[in-house]
Amino acid sequence: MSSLMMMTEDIITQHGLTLEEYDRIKVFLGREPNFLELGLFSVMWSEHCGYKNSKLELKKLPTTGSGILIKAGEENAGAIDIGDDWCIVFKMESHNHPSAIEPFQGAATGVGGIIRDIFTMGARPIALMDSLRFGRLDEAKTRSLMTGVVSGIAHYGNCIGIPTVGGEVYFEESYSTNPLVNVFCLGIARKKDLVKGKAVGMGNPVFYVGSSTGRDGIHGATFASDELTEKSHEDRPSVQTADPFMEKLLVEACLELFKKPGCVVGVQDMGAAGLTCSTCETASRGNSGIEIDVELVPRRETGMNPYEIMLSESQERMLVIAQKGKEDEVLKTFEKWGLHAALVGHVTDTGRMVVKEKGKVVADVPSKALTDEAPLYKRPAKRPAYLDEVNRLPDLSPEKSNYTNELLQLLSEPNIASKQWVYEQYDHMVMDNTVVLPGSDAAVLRLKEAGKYLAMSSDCNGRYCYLDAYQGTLMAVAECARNVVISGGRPVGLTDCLNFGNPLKPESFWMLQKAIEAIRDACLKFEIPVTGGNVSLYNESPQGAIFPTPTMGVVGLIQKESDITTLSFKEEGDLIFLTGGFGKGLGGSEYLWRVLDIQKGPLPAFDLDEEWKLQKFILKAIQKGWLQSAHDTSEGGLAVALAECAMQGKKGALCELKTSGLRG
Amino acid sequence: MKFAVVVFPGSNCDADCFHVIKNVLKQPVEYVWHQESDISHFDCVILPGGFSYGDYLRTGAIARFSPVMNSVQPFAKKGGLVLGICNGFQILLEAGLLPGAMMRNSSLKFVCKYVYLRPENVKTRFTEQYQKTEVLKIPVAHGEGNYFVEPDVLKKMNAQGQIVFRYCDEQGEVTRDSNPNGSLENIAGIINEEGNVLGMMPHPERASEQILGSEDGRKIFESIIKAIMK
Amino acid sequence: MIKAKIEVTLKKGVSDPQGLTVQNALKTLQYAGVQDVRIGKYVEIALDARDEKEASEKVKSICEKLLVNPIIEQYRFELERV
Amino acid sequence: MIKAKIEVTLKKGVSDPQGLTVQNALKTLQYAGVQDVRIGKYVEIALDARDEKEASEKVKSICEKLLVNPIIEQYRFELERV
Repeated sequence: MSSLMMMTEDIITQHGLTLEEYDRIKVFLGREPNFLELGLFSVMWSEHCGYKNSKLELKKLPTTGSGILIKAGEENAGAIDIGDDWCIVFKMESHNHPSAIEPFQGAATGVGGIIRDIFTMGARPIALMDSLRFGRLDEAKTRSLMTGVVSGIAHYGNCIGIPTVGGEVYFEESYSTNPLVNVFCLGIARKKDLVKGKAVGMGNPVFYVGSSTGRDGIHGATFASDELTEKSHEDRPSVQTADPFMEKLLVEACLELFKKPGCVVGVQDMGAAGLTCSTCETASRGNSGIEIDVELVPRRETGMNPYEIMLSESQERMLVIAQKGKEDEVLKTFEKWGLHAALVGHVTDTGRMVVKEKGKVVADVPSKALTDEAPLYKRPAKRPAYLDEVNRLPDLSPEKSNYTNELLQLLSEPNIASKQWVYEQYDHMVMDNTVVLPGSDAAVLRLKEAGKYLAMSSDCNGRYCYLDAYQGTLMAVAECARNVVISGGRPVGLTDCLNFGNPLKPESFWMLQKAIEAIRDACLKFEIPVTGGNVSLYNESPQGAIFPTPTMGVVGLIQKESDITTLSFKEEGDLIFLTGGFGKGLGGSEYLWRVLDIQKGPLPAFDLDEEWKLQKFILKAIQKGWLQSAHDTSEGGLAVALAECAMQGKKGALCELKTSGLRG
Repeated sequence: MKFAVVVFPGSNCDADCFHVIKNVLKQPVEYVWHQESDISHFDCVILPGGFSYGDYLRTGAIARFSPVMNSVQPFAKKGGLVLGICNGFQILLEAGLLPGAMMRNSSLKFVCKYVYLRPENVKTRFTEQYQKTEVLKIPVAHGEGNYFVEPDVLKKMNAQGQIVFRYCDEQGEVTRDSNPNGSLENIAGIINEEGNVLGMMPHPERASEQILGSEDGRKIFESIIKAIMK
Repeated sequence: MIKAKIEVTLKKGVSDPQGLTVQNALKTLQYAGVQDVRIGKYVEIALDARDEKEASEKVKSICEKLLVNPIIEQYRFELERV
Repeated sequence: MIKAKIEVTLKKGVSDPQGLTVQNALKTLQYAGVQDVRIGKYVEIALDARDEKEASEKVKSICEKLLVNPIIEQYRFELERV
């Protein structure tokens, strides 16, 4: 694969680049790119790193707000001020395609990746959540996929000692061959300890720390942009294995090093597109240049060429730019933790990313071309035709039903039943911060040193978005924010994971567009800034696109310990209030689907203003000490909500409904 | 009076133990890095939970060779108190400071939940604060807590009161269902013959503050403090 | 009765964190000359089969269907008449 | 260079839930005639040694010091010249 190889159209398209994109590369370089340079552009301009099909839409999201310290897109993750010089850093990422191929390692490496995004900012990771979607539970394939994914997440989170405190699990036919594994991580730091991912300071040394490089995951980044066709089983070896023990050493060593004044100038984790992404992004953010020699990169296999080394996605690796003169301090800290830090290059002021092999230049590319010039496309959008048909509800003749049996059936439906089997495999108590354990509406953590309390939740109903992408997404943001509010928290930030189909299909792109507009409208209404997130497109399989699934992650700040509220009924004689009125229709409901076998809308009417008033009212009621408990109605509606409150509190409930019901 | 919390590469619950002793029990405590060997100036050494060396090969199999473990043996011989929690218990077993071995949970799955324990021997320096009839609610979080020991050694341990905690139900009955990992005779914690080295799988440092759901684990630390103050 | 002794190991190129950690431990325990350590699964299956050929086919199928994750693992086995 | 192929298995009398689970899974997958399944560790070590004798002593020591927990495990190994 020397640079002399003839550049053919075939090689270009194999790299996921169009001919027009190839021409733009030639303009940036002023010449034909060699094979390695083509590889660099292919991963940096891929959907996964370049967001070329979604960036124009993502610009609509509100990313500013009073508490924002670091805006979405500026660094690996957004940072929010929570007062008294403390801040929180959080983000959500997807690892859908690797988990479809190798569930255990795919899910485990997903957890490892999102954790690195957090501690690379100088924040101590203190909480994980995982949002999972599988096919039907009565299929053997789904059960083995789920067992692999859950044990992979458990393996990583438990070994590295970060509690998995919340999340959700859904089972829908549409995810059967394309499961969704979205993982959220939150870290905490003093504002002064935040570290930027910048390569600055002429001549500053660039260190490579962590696992040595292998051939795993090459084209991992572009892999995420291909649809999962039958062929995808051939490109299997592109899945990497996870080493949570190595990452635990990296977390402790890095956080120890960042506290030493003047040692570290910038740091970046090696995620998708590994060494390529970390070098050009730090150079681009620092408005500087960077030069590395692949010969100095520790490797696990013999005979690796520069192309493989620069594109490898081996896990648990970091790029650390140190202050010149502090090299020994850096090496000493890493050695204490049994880690080897290799000097692989230095910072320059050329604004270019230069890759050498034994001193000979093998790639020379302007770093901003890689990071900021990924082509952005305005794709055609077209409202899917199926929407009319699925939003016409047949008349539900009010025949006599046995409501008790139907409620029991709903309570045993996988989407509603307890997820204890899942979260009991996760250590959700390590770090002694988990005040509200999994199984409530939101996880609540205490921050011992900062003397504060956080609530966090992750939510999305994919079927709602399938039936109505705009309103379904509004309801996803509302439900996620509501789960934080009814736990006593005021939402301070939102991250998301947009799992959608092939953006080149106008119908899929229309749904992505509507969902992003809905996130914008809901976040503006609820005054919640978006701190960053992830887009995962091409979630399709031979059966067609998955449910459009914009997973939300919301974090809230709880004023005082007594505001912490859970959903269980507390004392006999307490009064039960239903706020926000009865549901306005059965469209898209779990009842309609599981009991009456109808998967149709229209979705019940939803009013953003009403929701915003309701949330403000509930939070005030909690802060005034009026409420013993609070729970929101979601899948299964009012009946299931009441049952859940009673079961968790080991209590009963006596209710009288003065309404004619929703079928009339 | 001073506690030591040992930190191995991969320990996770070191900070939790440190927090409980320093902030909840207000006692002097220091971290001890696994490569240090002088621990003579401590009264009680805690080996915390976690995944030392990633639990690779066998839980605790590599940590037992850390320099600090070479000092724990003589420290225990001279009567110093040693408390091994979860991974710390596994390290004590691998180091031969306690009899028996840990195997994979019979469910083959990691389990993290509250369980109930019965203090079988309330005369040890770790359990003096408990009543014999108490039922303790303390969480477990492990994948390999399935305790095994040869039958003859087990007989001797029972006879000498070396079985300190057993898993039980809410009423204090030792039942199969209340056993989270398949451990022999529901054993959850044991002590050496000299009575100064205790290993237990449940995490008392996670049940020392009511805000986290239970305070039942606190009396273990309080018993240690009382024993040392004597 | 035939005993199958099956060795399931990680494919070359797949990183083996466990093997690496044990290798480092052996270094600290002063074992010189250890070049590489790889850790996998060892499975012993005692099964009834008319002859070695039938046993071999059965074990091959068991490995491919259940014991081995073809994405990152490979296997070898020997048969022993018991 | 010599390659040691080490099999670490649970002693008789020690329960093997993993082996039991695999055995049950094989039954549900209709594999007839499976009498017993035992699962252990397979460790491959590549090491420099003057001769088989020295290699064998080194491997024996490695097993007894680190790889094997004598209370619940036993081991066998073979050496191969590579």
